[in-house]
Amino acid sequence: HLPILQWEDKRGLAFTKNNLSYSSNALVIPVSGDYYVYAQVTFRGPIESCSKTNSVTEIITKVTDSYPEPTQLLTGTKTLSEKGISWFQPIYLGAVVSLEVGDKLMVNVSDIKLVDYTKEHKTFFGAFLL
Amino acid sequence: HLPILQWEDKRGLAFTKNNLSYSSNALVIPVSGDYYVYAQVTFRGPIESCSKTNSVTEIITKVTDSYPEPTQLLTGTKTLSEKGISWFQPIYLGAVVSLEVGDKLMVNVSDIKLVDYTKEHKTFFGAFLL
Amino acid sequence: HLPILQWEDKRGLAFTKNNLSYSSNALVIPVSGDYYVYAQVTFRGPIESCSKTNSVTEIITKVTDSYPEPTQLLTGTKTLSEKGISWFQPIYLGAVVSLEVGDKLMVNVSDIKLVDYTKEHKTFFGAFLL
Amino acid sequence: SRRHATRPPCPAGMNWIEGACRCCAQCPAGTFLLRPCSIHGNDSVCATCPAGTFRSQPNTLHKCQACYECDRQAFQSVLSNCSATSNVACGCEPGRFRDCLDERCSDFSCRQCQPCTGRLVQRPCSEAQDTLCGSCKPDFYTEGGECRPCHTSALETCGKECQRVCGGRGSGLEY
Amino acid sequence: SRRHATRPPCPAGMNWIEGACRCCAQCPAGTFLLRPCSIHGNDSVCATCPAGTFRSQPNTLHKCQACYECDRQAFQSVLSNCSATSNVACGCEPGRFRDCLDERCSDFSCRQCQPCTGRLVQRPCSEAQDTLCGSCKPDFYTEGGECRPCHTSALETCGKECQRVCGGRGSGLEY
Repeated sequence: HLPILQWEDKRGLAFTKNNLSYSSNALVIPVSGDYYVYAQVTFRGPIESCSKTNSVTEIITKVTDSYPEPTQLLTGTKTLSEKGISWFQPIYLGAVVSLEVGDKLMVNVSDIKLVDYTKEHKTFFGAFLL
Repeated sequence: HLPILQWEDKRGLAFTKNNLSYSSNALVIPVSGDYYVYAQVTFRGPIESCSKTNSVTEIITKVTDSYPEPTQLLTGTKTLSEKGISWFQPIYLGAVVSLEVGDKLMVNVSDIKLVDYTKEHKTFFGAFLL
Repeated sequence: HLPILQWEDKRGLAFTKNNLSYSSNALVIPVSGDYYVYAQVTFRGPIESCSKTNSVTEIITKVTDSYPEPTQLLTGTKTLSEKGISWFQPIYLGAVVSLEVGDKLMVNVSDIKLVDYTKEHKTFFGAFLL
Repeated sequence: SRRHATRPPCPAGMNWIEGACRCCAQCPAGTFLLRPCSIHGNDSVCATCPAGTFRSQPNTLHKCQACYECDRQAFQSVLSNCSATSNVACGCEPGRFRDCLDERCSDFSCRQCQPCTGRLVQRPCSEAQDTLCGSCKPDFYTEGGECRPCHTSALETCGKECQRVCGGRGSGLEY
Repeated sequence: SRRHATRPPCPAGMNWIEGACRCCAQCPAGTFLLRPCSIHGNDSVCATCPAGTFRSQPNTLHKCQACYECDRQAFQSVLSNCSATSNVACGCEPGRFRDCLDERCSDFSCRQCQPCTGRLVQRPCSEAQDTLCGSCKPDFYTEGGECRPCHTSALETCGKECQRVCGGRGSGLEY
């Protein structure tokens, strides 16, 4: 599977409430219902690495005890046309999904080394019950 | 007008509830109020077609019995710089709009052949009452 | 600081309600709580200006009486690879933030001359209480 | 049909008003529905679209549509101002033509018309398209895709196009 | 641990059912949980995945996953149709190979295999990769990166590769 992002859940702008908790890289759903789930990842490059990147992908995934495989909920894939020079590419995803108590939400990316983790207002992830 | 996208409203991650129904390519508003309306379309190319595409456009439109013309609610237009090689370009749109009972919401695109319809988590459309 | 965008708050699709008011370029928070804040800015160019633009930035900022400096809540930065020819680049941002009564929300951009202000459905800004 | 199942279709010029559970007269173009007709029979009240907004069709909407603006940064000019019944119409400043983003051309920038330096103008620049330049003007000759005036040409390059100018000088006779 | 604090781990083949507060049998692959088991002991009711959906593993989910579709615009072809227990599998139309977006290759377009005009095929085109062309075929010579058939070569360029063809003619002897 694709690498999973880790998140800050307390400091700065980050917070969890209404029993929506964060543990081992996932938001844990406290009560079944429809949630608006969203995430933005800012990718940036180029980075000194052998692999020549020509695309970036962000996926919001659901893991549940009711099924052995993760389910891809939302996916953003963008090809990159900036060659060689430094580039920035934000991908925002958001939609309503039906979730069950205990479901876990995670964000996967195509290449973790390309993620701009330096500022909390550039890469973020959240969900709220409707 | 621009082509209108068709949507799956029952299978997989898709669902409708609270009387928000889907019929003839449109979400039909059951009760007047403010709704957060959103849609993502993943465009991809190139496709073998005479027309040389250098931009893609996604528009969320409202049609109402109270007015003979559709109203453009949200528009995302992106020029393409990837020449010849295969490219992917997601466009996400979302905002709060005031809607009346019976209003219909649709998604128009500049070129339907460029829409990636292959996976439900790449192209999606929805709305919820605030 | 980066230039602040001005907004239409009454005409067309624009509206304010539930005491969320708009004054001197800012949305003013009437009651403390968690808000989903969002904004899309469509940038377009090139414009005949000495500065050669190779990126555009949109920032949703919070100003509060409790702190002398603005806080950056959400940021979208995109590099541009389209050279010389006319280009369009929408940036959408949205997330849940905790706000206090009296806080002010604004949208800053890297270069105001690059903002497509011509159509209300291409550039928009809003917030709603969860 | 497009109509809500339970609603009877309204006669021409009238729309169904939810609150009044009946069809009421549409507001004419240039106005919007200030107060909808009521169930007890008083009629809709329409009001003129505020400045900066318009409605080009009869309607029963609560607001008018916001006018677009012309993109001055892209050298657009106002062909006709927004009125209560029509949106603004934008064109290009003199000496520029529309470079459309796509066939709809709802978004366009205004690029400078190319000057046909040393060439005949086959079709002048217009709103819709750039100047179409033709072959070299008389007394001009082509060199590297450019049209150069004959007098500046060195005698030995005095081709056919420049006979008239260098003819008199080029054949060794002191003119 | 991954398990909810208050839930005891379920034996193999069973999942915890919130409403029933007990572990119940999983629905087999190809089906989904139509009605969960209840607290008073009646078992879960499973139903087959509706057309266009699938579940490749035993589960206690309320819905099946929607099948993907092959991208005909990108010249993909269906290797195996979606079934109740497996997603669609997409490949490339004949004469094309997968141009993967990234290592995962979950997104790919099918590009035409290159023809080795005048060259030996070192490795034929396959789903996974383009044809690998080798050196020029016998009786072909290289010129500007292209392989040209010997007979058309003017005699003076009749290099080593073409000896067999021009050798008989090229050395001044009338053949």
